[in-house]
Amino acid sequence: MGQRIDVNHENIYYGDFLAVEDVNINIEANKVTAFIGPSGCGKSTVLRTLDRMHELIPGAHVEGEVLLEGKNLYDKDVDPVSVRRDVGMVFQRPNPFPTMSIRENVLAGVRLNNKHISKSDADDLVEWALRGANLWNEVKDRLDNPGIGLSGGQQQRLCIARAVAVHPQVVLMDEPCSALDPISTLAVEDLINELKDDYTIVIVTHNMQQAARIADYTAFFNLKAVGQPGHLEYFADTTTMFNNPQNAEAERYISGRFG
Amino acid sequence: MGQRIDVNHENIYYGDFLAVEDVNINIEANKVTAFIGPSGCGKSTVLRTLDRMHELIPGAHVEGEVLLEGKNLYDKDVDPVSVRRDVGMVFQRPNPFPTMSIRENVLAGVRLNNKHISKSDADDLVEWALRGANLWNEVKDRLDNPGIGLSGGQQQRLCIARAVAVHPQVVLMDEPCSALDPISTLAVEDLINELKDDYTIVIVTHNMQQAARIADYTAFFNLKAVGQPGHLEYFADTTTMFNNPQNAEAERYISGRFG
Amino acid sequence: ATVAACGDNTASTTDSSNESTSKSTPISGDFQGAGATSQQAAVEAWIAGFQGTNPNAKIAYNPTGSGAGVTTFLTGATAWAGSDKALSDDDIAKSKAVCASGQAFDVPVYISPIAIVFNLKGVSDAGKHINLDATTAAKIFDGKITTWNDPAIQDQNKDLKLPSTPITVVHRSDKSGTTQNFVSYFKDQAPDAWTYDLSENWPNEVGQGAKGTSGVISTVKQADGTIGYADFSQVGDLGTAAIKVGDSYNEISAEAGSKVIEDSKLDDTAKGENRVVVKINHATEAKGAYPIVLVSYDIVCPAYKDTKQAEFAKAWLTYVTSDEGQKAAQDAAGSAPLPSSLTSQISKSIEAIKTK
Amino acid sequence: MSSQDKTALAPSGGKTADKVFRGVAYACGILILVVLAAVFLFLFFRAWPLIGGDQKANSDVISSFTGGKVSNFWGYVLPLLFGTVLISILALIIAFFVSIGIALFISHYAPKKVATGLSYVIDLLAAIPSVIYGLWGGLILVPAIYPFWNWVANHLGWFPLFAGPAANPQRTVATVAVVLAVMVLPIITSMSRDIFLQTPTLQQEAAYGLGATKWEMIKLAVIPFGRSGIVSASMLALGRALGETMAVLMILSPSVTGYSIKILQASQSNAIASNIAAQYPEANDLGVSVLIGTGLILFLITFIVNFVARKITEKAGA
Amino acid sequence: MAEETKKKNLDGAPVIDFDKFRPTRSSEQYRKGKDIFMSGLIALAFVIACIPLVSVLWTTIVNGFKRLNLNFLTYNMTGVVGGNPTPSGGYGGVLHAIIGTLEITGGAMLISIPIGIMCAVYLVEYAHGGKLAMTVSLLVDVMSGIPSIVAGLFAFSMFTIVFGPGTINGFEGSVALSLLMLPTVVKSCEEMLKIVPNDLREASLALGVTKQRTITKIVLRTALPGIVSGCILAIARVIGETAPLLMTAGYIASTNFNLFAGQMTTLPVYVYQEYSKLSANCPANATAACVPTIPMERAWAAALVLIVVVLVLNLIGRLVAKIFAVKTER
Ligand SMILES: Nc1ncnc2c1ncn2[C@@H]1O[C@H](COP(=O)(O)OP(=O)(O)OP(=O)(O)O)[C@@H](O)[C@H]1O
Ligand SMILES: Nc1ncnc2c1ncn2[C@@H]1O[C@H](COP(=O)(O)OP(=O)(O)OP(=O)(O)O)[C@@H](O)[C@H]1O
Ligand SMILES: [Mg+2]
Ligand SMILES: [Mg+2]
Ligand SMILES: O=P([O-])([O-])[O-]
Repeated sequence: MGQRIDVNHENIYYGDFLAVEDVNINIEANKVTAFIGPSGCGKSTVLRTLDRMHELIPGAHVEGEVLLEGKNLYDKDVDPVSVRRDVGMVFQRPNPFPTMSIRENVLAGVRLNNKHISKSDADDLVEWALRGANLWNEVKDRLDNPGIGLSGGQQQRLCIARAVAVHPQVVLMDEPCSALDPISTLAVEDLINELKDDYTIVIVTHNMQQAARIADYTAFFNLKAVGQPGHLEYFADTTTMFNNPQNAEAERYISGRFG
Repeated sequence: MGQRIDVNHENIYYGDFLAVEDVNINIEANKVTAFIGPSGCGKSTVLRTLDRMHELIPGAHVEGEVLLEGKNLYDKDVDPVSVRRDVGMVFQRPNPFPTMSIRENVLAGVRLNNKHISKSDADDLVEWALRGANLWNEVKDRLDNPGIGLSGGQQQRLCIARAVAVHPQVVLMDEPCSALDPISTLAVEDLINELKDDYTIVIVTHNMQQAARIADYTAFFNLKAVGQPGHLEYFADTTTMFNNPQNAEAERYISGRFG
Repeated sequence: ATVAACGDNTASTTDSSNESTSKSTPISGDFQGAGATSQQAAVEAWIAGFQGTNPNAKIAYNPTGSGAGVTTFLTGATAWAGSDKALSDDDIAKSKAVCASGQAFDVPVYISPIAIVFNLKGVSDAGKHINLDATTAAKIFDGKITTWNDPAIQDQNKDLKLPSTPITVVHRSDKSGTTQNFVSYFKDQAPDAWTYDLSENWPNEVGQGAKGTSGVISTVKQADGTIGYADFSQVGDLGTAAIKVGDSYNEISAEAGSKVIEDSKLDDTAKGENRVVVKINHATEAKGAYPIVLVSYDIVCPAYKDTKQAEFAKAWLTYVTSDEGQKAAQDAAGSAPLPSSLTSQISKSIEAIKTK
Repeated sequence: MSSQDKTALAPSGGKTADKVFRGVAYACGILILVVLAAVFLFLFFRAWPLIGGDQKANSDVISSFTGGKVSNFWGYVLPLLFGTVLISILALIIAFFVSIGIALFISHYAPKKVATGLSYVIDLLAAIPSVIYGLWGGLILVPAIYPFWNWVANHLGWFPLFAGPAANPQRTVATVAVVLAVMVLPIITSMSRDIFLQTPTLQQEAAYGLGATKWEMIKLAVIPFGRSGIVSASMLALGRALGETMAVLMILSPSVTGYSIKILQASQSNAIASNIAAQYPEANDLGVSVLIGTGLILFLITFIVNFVARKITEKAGA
Repeated sequence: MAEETKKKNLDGAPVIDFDKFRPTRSSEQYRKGKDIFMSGLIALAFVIACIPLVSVLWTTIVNGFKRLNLNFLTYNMTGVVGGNPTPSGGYGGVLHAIIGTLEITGGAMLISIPIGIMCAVYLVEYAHGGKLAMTVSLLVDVMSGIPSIVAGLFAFSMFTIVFGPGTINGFEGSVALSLLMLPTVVKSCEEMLKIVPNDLREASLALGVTKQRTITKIVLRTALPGIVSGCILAIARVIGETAPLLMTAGYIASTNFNLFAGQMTTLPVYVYQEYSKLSANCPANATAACVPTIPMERAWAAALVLIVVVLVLNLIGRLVAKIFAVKTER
């Protein structure tokens, strides 16, 4: 079962720069929640605070709470490492480990906890994850080739396979399909649909059709002006968001739809 | 006026690997031609041979002809540098020059070629290019800040501004919008529409709606199987391609449309 | 017209009077020498003294080592060479190509006693000497005697209470004239205990080697029970050995070193005109003589292609071997003065340098 | 917009500059070959009397170097070579792990300000001349380290490398190796730090995103990325250790000849470079030839070491 | 349609029991422990390394300060006899050695940095791993192993042959040092050029910029801070060389400004020579101003000066690197 996330009064800073202001959002378990909004409004920034990945950027810090199934991720006794194990992430740009084979890339996360998994378990897991990312047929004959030998689209699918292979509770995706072709995108969207039976999914996308297609809820972020902090403008279930938004900005943004 | 490109019997190799086979295509002057097709089919590869950028990859080579207004780009006496001055390129990943400010990035093409332009001409050029890329309002107050300080979407728009600032005859774009939000994408599409009055545009896109919206002609590349060379499956004007394709593969690909 | 050179300490500081030996016309120009490190401190004093009367002479001495000094001299790049050993026949032959006429010759300019230094708790730090005869010393340096309270040592030092501390021999690790002069004493005086060929390299693997006199001294200082050998001027507060000469044990001093040279003959195997090569009489029984000494030579040509060089060489040697020069060296380097028995020989050779 | 009236594919300016630049670059590449050939030929030419000269004179000279123990060239040079390699490898082993640790400390553990300060200190230390390390090693470290080595000799003496009794003063291979390790440490550290800092953020995020701890992230992303850099830094360091002259000269109590791995005892080993420095000033012409012959051997050994290292790097890269 | 694809997608995929891969308490404990342990080790490595490094610096500073004063910096060693003071009240100085060090190292820089950078440019930008390039870069590795003393012999013999026997001057030292510097410059520049993202080259070339301008204005410019620090490392590698300079540049007590004629003393050679003197003689009748330990004191003071010179060079390098740094902050 996936877990729910509640974000309360979250402010996010890069050093002194307040990048995102007062975010309050309830992300339902076993649903897909999409973040949309113009470039620079802080979608990626908010997403990264959900598994404390922003902490890797020197100076970045958060005020407020992020509750994962009621437990604040930012409590003193919480280990960011275990947060990130439960909350997986797929990035905008494909980032396979360059020295590893395709197979090793998929297994990288699992190996952290299980040094010695049997060859057959490993084989099964690799196949399962790669099929899920619609990559199996393309790479099954060259699992031992390096991961970076693949084309961009293939690489991104490999990264998705790698993320789901550790079977997290929540999966965060930052524009996972922006480097994918339609067929791969379709496969990934199907995978997302399938995964939500077990996990909670949060996805940043520029593609509103994609949001409309796969998300149960949609959060629209906005930005008053450049240099101003971004904020959560409007949050609603996807049907409402796209058919009958109760927010003028959101309506304006969505009606300019074309992608 | 833009110039036309004719590709005749082009085979493209990476070392011994035949990546793309026997491409024949006529790209009309002052039109937008879109390349679509599944990941790995060779769209980027073909695109890069149109301004000899593939030559930067050791071992990559081309057989066949690419005629720019009748003159073969691969003739012995042709300097790849002048080819690239006439045929501009925008890449998939934003790549502003990290040592340069926003302003210098836009002027890079002019300045690096050792052309001297007056400050006011330069200012005009910067404004014109940045407006065209829908970035002017966001950056006009910080033109002297470094280009890589911008968000991903802003960076890509800066790169587009940089490419058009040298006034090429042909502009090649490899998924230029894949990192852009809808509003920026719209602005870029408008820019493309505007540019085609003067230039020939070739664009690789994963987004079929985008192709349908902006392209006059569409080329569908395909790939029989992984490891096999890609090839140009079907080339038609965009209306035909999307409404009444005369090719089964293309139809199958396009009817799976969803993006 | 001389421009005050950058950073020079005004050279005319030697308190010596200017009336002596030097010629009426002062020497001027650039002159270079190279060779033995042992002479370095003395040469510094000589340069300062020489420039006192010849302020326009710029002299540089590069203490590269005797071998390199001679090699350089034989290329004609230097006016003179300093060397801890006399020229070989081969070198003499080669010198014909460099000298305007005749062949190079060597004269002794610097005599320095070589001390046996040691560091032993309760002895050296109490300022006491030990007495050694040639055979015992040779055995110590050959690793045959390994503790300080060995009867062979104890018997000669009845008034000292020697501990059982193991002896650590410290010797030069580089090729060295000091080494050769040191072991030649053993070879002459304790041939049974010291069977090695004469060489500038330390011949056995006993104890520890250290680079240069400075290396030997600092190594000896670093541990209890060490014994080594070094130029007298570098001894500092380390203990030194008194050496058995005849029936008495003579302590080291500059004058004691001079005495053995006084009691030595010229080496008649040294073939070539004008050469003054000392065959050290290690077997001397002269009263108060200290027999382990190093004799270092200056090597010059009897005629130079450039007369300026010849004038310089002549003036230089004249000054260096004069009482004044020897006194300067004694002050600066603690060396022993040239005995009067040699001076007439030396002046005769110097006179042979043609300056016309 | 201004009208475009340039002709297609007009020959571009700067073509000559392009050609000249390219030519200069090629020339500089080839110059490396020329210089190296010149060095090699010179060494060979100067060492020639060893092969083509009077063999009797050769063995006399070598005998004079070794007090008559050895009179042929190989008998002279091979123990030297053994000592050189022994010292350098010990130094590299000591320095390697410590350096990587410091590099990681700077790149991934220390707060940014501390890291900047530290890198600065490390860069500075890389520049401390060997003669100062020689002074420090010979005068400060040798007496200071004796109790430690003595302890090692007493407790680990069963291990052949540490066979006692520990020499006092400790002018031994072990002490020299420590000094050389200190000397090469900044080289490895600063090069690997630079590489570690270049690890793409994307790779590091990928590892963290999978729930890796910091150390696991380093193993997954930083080390693989930096591997070839680490190897080449180590080679640079090994090269420096193999060729180090002054520090060894000023600290080590050398042997005349012979092989030994007793690193805590004095006069057991000698190194080629410091031996040249010790013997050169007093050597005659033929003696210099012998010494240059040993230099040639050192040259060849660095060639082999670097060649092997290259192959390792290439394999890792593939 | 979607249903179909979905089925096809995981069709035949093995069923995975993910509980098997769940982290157990002990494995988590182990990993956490290992992380802490490794952090500890890394910090320890740092501490261990600090001991000798601090000791070297401390020793040099403490011993060096004793004689480091203006007099020491503004006089050379002419007219210094034994442990006696000079007329200016000092005990000789290092002015000539500072000048020699700067000139000789400067000469070596002028030779090796342009060649080194161009060689790196050749290797990274032009050669594309061809046979010649492989050989060149292999030989650069080999060259970095040339013992400094052999470099000295090489320069010595070259000058002997070209300019006649016994030639000794500062430039000869520069040549020897440049041989040692060159591989360091090439290797560090090569690393730095390799790190410049290919994206940037493509972006520039696609603007119709010639390769030469792309390299000089984009690639070298982007890599500049790295190149500067690489060159500083290379200078640092040679500024302290002693052995090769003993035979090529020689040793002289007076100041020589002419790099191309006459012997020149450098700081490391000065340190070594003073160390070799160890102590000066003070005859029995000497005044109290005669200091027998003066040579070692001068050696330490000169060592400190050498470190300070290096420090200043470093500062300059850093400043340059900072001015040209790739600005990443907004
Ligand atoms: N590492 C950083 N340091 C400082 N500021 C940053 C950093 N990353 C992002 N920002 C700033 O924070 C704000 C939000 O950026 P963010 O990347 O979250 O936007 P986004 O909505 O994901 O945009 P895009 O759609 O372009 O990815 C922007 O103003 C951006 O410039
Ligand atoms: N540098 C390269 N070296 C070797 N093979 C390459 C290289 N770049 C691409 N290829 C191969 O050439 C084929 C075509 O790749 P290309 O990148 O042109 O596809 P694409 O259609 O642009 O894919 P995408 O939509 O993922 O960008 C693929 O099989 C790819 O693996
Ligand atoms: Mg984003
Ligand atoms: Mg592509
Ligand atoms: O003067 P030395 O030959 O003993 O160095």
